[in-house]
Amino acid sequence: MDAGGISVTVRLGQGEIPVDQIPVDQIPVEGQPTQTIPTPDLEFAGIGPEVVVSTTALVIVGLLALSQRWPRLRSATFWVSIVGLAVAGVLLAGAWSDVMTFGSYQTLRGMVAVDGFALFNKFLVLVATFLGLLIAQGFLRRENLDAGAYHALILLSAAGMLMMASANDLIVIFLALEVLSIALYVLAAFHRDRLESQEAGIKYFVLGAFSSAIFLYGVAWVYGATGTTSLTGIAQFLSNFTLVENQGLLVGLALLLVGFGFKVSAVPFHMWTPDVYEGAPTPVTAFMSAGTKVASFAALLRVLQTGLETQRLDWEPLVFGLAVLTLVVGSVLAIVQTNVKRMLAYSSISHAGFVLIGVQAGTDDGVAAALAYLFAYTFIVVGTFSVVTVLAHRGDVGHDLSDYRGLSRRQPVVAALLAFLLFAQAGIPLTSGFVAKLAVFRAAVNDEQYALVIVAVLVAVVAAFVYIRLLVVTYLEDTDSDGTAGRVHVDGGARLALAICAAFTLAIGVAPNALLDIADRANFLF
Amino acid sequence: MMTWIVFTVAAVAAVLSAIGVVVSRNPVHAALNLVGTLFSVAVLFVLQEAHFLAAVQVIVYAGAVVVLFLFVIMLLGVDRDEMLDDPLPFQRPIALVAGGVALFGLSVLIQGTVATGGLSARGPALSGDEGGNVERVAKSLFTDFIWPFEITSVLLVIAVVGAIVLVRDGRRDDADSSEPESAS
Amino acid sequence: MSAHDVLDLAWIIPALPLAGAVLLLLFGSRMREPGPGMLATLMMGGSFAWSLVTLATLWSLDSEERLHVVKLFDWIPAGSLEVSASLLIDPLSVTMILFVTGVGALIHLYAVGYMHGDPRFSRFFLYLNLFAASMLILVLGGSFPLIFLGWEGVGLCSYLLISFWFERDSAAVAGKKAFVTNRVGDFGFLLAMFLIFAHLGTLEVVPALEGASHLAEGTATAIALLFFLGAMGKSAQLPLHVWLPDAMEGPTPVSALIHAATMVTAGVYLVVRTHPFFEMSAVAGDVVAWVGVLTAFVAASIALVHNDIKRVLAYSTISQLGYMFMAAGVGAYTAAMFHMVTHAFFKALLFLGAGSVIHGLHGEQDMRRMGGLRKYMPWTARTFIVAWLAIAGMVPLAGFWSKDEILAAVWVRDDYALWLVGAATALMTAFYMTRQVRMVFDGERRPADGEAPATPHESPPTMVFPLVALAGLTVVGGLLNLPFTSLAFLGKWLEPVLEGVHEVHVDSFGLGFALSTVAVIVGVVGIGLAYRMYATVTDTDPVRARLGSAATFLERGWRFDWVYETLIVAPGRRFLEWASKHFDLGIVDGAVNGIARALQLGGEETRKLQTGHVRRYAFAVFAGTTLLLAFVLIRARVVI
Amino acid sequence: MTADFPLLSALIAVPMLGALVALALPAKRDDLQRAAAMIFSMATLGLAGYLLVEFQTGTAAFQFVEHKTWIRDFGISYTLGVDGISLFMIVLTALLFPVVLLASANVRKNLKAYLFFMLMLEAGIIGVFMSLDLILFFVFWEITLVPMYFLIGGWGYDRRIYAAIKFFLYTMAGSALLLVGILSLAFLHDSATGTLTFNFVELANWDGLSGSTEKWLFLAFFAGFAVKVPLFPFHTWLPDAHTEAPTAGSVVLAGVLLKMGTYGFLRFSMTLFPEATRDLAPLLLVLATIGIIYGALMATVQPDIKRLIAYSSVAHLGFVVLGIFALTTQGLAGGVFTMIAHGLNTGVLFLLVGMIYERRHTRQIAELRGLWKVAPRLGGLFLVAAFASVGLPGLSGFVGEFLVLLGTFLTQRPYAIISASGVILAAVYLLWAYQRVFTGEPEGENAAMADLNGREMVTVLPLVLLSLVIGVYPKPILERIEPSLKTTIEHIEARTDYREPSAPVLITESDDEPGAPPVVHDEEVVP
Amino acid sequence: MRVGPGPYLLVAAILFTVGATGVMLRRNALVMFMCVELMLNAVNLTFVTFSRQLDDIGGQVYVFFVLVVAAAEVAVGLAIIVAIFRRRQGATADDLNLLKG
Repeated sequence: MDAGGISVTVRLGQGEIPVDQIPVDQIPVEGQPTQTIPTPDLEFAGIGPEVVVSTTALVIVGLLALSQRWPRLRSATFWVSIVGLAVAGVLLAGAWSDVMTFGSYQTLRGMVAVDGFALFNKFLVLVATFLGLLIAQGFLRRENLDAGAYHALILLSAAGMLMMASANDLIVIFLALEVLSIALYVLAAFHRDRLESQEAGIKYFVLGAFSSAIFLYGVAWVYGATGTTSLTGIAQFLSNFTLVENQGLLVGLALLLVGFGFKVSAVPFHMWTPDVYEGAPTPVTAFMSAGTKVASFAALLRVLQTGLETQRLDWEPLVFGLAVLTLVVGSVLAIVQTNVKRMLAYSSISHAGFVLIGVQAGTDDGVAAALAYLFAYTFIVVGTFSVVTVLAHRGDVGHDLSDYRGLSRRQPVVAALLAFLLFAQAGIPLTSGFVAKLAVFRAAVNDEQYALVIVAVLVAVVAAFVYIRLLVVTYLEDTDSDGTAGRVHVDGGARLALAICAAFTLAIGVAPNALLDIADRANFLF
Repeated sequence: MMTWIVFTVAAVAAVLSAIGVVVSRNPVHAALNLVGTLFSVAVLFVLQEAHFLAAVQVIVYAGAVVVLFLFVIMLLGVDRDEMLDDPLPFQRPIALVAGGVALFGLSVLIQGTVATGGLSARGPALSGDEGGNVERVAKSLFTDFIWPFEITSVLLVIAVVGAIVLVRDGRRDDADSSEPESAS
Repeated sequence: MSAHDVLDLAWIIPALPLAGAVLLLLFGSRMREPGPGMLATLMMGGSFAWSLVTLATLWSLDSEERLHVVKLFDWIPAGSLEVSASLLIDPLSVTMILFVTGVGALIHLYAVGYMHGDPRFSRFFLYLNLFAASMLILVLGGSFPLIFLGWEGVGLCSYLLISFWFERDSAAVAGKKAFVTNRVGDFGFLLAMFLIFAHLGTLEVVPALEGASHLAEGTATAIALLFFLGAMGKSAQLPLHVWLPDAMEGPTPVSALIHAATMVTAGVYLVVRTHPFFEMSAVAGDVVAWVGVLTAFVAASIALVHNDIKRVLAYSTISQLGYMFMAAGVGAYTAAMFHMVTHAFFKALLFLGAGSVIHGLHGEQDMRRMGGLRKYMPWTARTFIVAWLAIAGMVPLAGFWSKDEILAAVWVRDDYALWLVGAATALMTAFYMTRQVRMVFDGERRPADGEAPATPHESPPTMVFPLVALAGLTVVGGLLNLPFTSLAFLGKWLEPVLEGVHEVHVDSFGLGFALSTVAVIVGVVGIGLAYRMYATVTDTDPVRARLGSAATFLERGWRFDWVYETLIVAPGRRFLEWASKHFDLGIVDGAVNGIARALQLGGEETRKLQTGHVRRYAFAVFAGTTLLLAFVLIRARVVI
Repeated sequence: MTADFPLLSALIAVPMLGALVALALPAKRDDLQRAAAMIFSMATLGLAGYLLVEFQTGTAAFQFVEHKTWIRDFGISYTLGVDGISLFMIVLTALLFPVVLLASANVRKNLKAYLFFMLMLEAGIIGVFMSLDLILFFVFWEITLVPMYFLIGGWGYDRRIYAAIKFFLYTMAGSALLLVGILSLAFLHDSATGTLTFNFVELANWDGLSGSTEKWLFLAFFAGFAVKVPLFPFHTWLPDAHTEAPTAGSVVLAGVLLKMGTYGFLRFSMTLFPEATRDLAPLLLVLATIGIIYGALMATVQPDIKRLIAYSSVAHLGFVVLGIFALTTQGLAGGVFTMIAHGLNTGVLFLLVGMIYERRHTRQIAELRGLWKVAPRLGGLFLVAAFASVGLPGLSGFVGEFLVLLGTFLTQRPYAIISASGVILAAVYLLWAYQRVFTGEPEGENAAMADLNGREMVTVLPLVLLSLVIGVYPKPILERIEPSLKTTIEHIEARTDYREPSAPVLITESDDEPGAPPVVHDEEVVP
Repeated sequence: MRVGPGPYLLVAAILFTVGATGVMLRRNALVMFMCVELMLNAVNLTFVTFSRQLDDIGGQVYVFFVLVVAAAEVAVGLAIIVAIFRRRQGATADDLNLLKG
């Protein structure tokens, strides 16, 4: 160990002892190497969903290969995906009941944490995936795209998200991040006939790679500072030694935040979001706006709450700053958009700001609030993008505000659902959006972050203007068409997805007890 | 002393070729500069007892990745020089300033950094009685890091599927046998 | 049935005209002329009859017991505030209701003829009845808010009746002006009530008046002056008098009833009613007296030069009201009440006569277009002359006695300046009234140029009868309160009300006689002057000729309207329009829209950073990274 | 109906049900939809009437209380209750809706949605007035924005979209801070007592806030309520919303929606933050007084008659706030009464202006003339409503204004005096407008205008008559309100050194202290 | 004499910032991409440095994973670039700005 000639003091409990004088037996050591290679412990239940989902993806890839000879297999991919998701869901439920009964545990050498928190987020990922598959059916048919590849990639990306939700090691987080991202890069560029789609793909890719490099650099620094990438290990280390003004850890922390900030589209790392959301095929946008955020926030929360819990004073101001910037920029930029997808992209940035409030609070309440927010957000945002999906025309066009003019006449039911979901985004009571906002505000108020709350509520008003503007177009502006011209067909999958989203949004808005209970119980290993 | 000399040479080479990557107007030159950096870094790996990695670095990076780059450059025929001026106003100065500031910050921070993680409960040691570097890496990989290792397999599947999906010639039915030999 | 039981039924008095109003509202449009008029008159007659019964009942009681409060119901109970809807019956209120209902009934009757053929005949009587009910509530009100209800009610009816011919813009404007001007006074009334409640804890009239003596003088003065502010509005005293001349836009019976006989005297009544507050105050009385006499003087001077038959009378009314306030101000409440009653008789008569003339001339109101009407309208002329002599203060008509009493009271109080102005006013009064009589009834007919002279005609009996009746009252009205101790009926009658007031009386017969003589001489001089100057009426008016440019000043009413219009209303309006545009919409609303616009602009500007160039995005990410690192540097205390 | 019948829930549920029924009926059957909406709103009115009858006079306690846990984790409950203050607001709401539905006979465009929003709005407003849980209150409070937004934006006039957006965002901005206030209060309570609750009664009985915290919370609540009322200078959304809203919207807006703000002050601000109420009352009084004068002055120069009435609302609501923060029984009673009276009178005015608009398609004062001649019933009713609004005794407006001014005079003399001049201004602008619109000789289109028909008479007359009745005999209302108001004041007295001036006793005042107000100064208080 | 971690970390930091600056400077998507590779290399160097510092083999294993990730990224990234260039000849990253605002 080379201290590089710089004196370092490490606080050990109360007193300060120079590093060199720390008795060896006080340095916790575990896992003495042995001659035989021991088989790592494995609790399959913990990683069941990931394994099932990625296996399903492989099955689909196989089906695609076979479909050269038997083209009918092509249509099976959807159902295979659904079955895979269902199985994953069942496993997830089983794991939940295990965890709730016997408690959380780690597996695979501590790389995977199986706790309520992970399972909650996995559930959300599965939901987003399921809905992403549902709304894509009509879309893929309309746009004449390769459904099988789409399903495979969605499932692979979902597998990455699932891994991320229960990742308990920075390197696993990184890899999972890459899994979900790389699949999404491809999905963003999935629409062959749209230049925008490919542009979105390359932009997402370049910036994604750029930010993962930064993230990884952060991992390296944290590794250097703590000697491990395991969140549990980091936490143990940090609770044993109080690091004072440790640059290495701080640099790592800052760089990790950049990586997470990029994934959750926190300002100023958000700039890819509108372009990619607009350019990507709409079902992909729906899927990634929900799934990526859930997974990234899950990892972020776990890192901050389990790994760097002791460094609260260091990261709180950073997250605070990010939250404020994200809230303000997201909503202010949203109000000047004329493309609906883009507008919703900015609004999703603003939503990320709200979740960051929960993150920032850093309390149990805060975590529960962030979870509740993500839960509500998943249904709302997927629902909204579902509407956007079905209203577009061949070539994934028709996302301009003016294309929504007279929608309430043309398609009253869709318009009403859109209105409802938009009100939910605005946080009007009796929608899940209100409950979610209430939860994060509660966390922040409990944390006595009044300034943040005030910023947030005012931003909510600004953001409300965005939704109101869309409603003005759909409902209030006169249209000269007779009402039915330009009606689009809403296929069964999208209908089901919309119904689910609206139902959950309403149900949580009216009776949020169940959600809040679960969010409360979805706590960490620690 | 010797290590210092080797280090200095390799470090300077790495940095210079890295700068070369950035400033080469021709992508082919950039790629070649990249190879230079990769080799230099491999040397630095060796200096730090990461023999296996040094080898992989050369084989995978220089051998595969850079070749792939060159292949694509040639395929697309983009091996022409970039314009000297930057069409985005102020992009160059602000980028350089940002880079400079970041570098300054990082170097200042590095001055006071100590791998305090040495106090940690860490994994198997770098060297010792139990075999060489490769063996140690392998052992670690298949015990402690089995899960990340599995994840990389998924990653490769995606890479393969994604690449095929993207570059296929727009036709639905030529999804060729992209059966990946996945590790899982 | 005991006397109190009878008095308990006093609610009938306002209820009858109110019922008339309601009936007319519901069924008026279905009744044929003169049904509504007759119904209304009947109601007034009934009310008058019951007033007589009340009078008799009250009379039958001992003078100490002549105070009866009829509580009808709790009106506004809130906390310690208990405002009752109750009626106060005492000699003062009974005096008022008698002449209100009496004169009112006569004018109702007169209006049946006058309003003949009007398309809104029934509505007219609806308003008239409503007015009567309000006026009676005002008079009888046993709590200040209830008085205020009547007070506002008569204001409303005044508004409605002035604007009765609302198709004429001038009428509509005049009505509005009347109401708004009155509201200025109401402001005072309201504050007076608040002060009373704040200091006495009650708004019931009787306990409040009893409590007045416990008040500090400052409080009492404030209350008194605030009440007087209310009275100034209602009774058209300077400077709130401007609405009354314009009020002549209303039908003439309205002018007679509301703007001469009853409503405008409500202010005087209020001062008399609340006299304990005035008595407590050293200055309030003087203020009242001086405002009164100045009003009297100014209004009389204006009347000198006007040619509109009703406007002359309107200014005359203002002037006479000023007289009454002068009396009340010096503490001669009985004299004020006395003049109020006699004034009601002769001024109503004058107005009705004027109305008869206008009716006969098919709407002509300009005195220069009249002349020689004595021939055509004998009864009108005769009764008008009686009234003229009365207002000019000729013995033994009613006006003489009451005016004389006021001047005498002022003299006895040693307020000689006041007396002098009062006497000058009397001179002018005699003068302008004579001028009017000469221009209207004497000489030759002077029809408008190029107009075939329509033959004037005497009015129908329904109109003539009230004239005669009022003329009779004018002749004998003085008997109410002769300046002889034993014959001062009104004084004695009002004694219980004015208990504790030291009313001044002319104690020596000689002085009284002398003052009376002076007053008569003043009147005679005025009459004589005008009689000679207007022996023949030519195009050049002698008074105007002599006054020169001052005549214009007088004709424009001392330019009060001009001052209000050009100094307050017009600039105020301009300012408000400016403020509405630039402050309310510009600054207050502008701030709101400004925030919205700033956000929009901020968005538009920030949006430009999102250029679509991936390198820019990368820069943003990296710049953000650098910022976070900078924070770390600070945090780690490496820098700073 | 048994004692267990959830009357209050029914009051919310019935209009909501009606809204759904209207939505479910076939789109082509206008008549059926109208009938259904009418039946449900009348049923609500019936329930409100039953509430009025069953209401126990003479007690300040909340009646018909319903309590159920709603969001357990946050301590949010579904708690409803009615006292004298809310009783009449509920009745007024229930009364106005059938009236405006009747007045909406000319609404043809998308009738179904119109009725849906109307009835949802009714449910929301009624909910606001009976919520005893702060979050529940907030939920109803926000939820009313949505239907109102659609009503203004969907069925309004030329600049309706601008007005709707402005209404929505402005009030939402205010209520955003209200939410912060509510949350902060509850969590402070939680950290102090360990019970997380939003229950109004529990929070009101908790006396653990520090002075400055209380002030901040008060200001947060203030933001929400002041915008809604609206107090100067937060009023500018109102003229736009009023002007551009359809008739029914304007009536509801003026009639009950604005009252939510003053109700909030009365119910929540005062009881939850007694000390801040006492300390910050001057702020409210100043703004209210400015509102009274300013609203009236601005009204005098409005060229649009709806705008004029809107500004008059600013003035009237100023009276309400003035009365409330005078902190006297009379002032409070006057404030509540003015809320009711203003609802009736301004409701009538808006209804009539709407009827004029339907005939003449203009609201510009300059374009109207002489309407009284051609439409005597319209003119007459307008006049009555205008005078009621001016505060003519015998009509409802007077009772409220009188009590407000009187109550204010007792404790806050200067404000009362300045505000009293508002009675002059009210006459100025309303009579000015009346003169321009209704008098004169009608020409052109004005001369051809039809008078009110039977339906319209039925729409307007009940309100006018009610205004008259409660103006003549306000006691039944006042005696039901008063216990609650007394309790409110006693609550403030118990928490602060404020003492309501008691009724003065007739004692001789010394001359060297002329006109000393019987205001109890802080330092004179005997605990 | 051993070379301490400081110089290694410094070299890594320089490589990292040079790479990052390159991403911001270069218009050619392929070169941008190479610059990302530079950054990854810098990270690898950091890992290895710390690995030696800590005497922990884990640091080297991470590098192994990073290599895999880099390879996967390159595959997909180049595929995207190829896909785009098929449709738009000679496009540089600057030309891709259909999406903005």
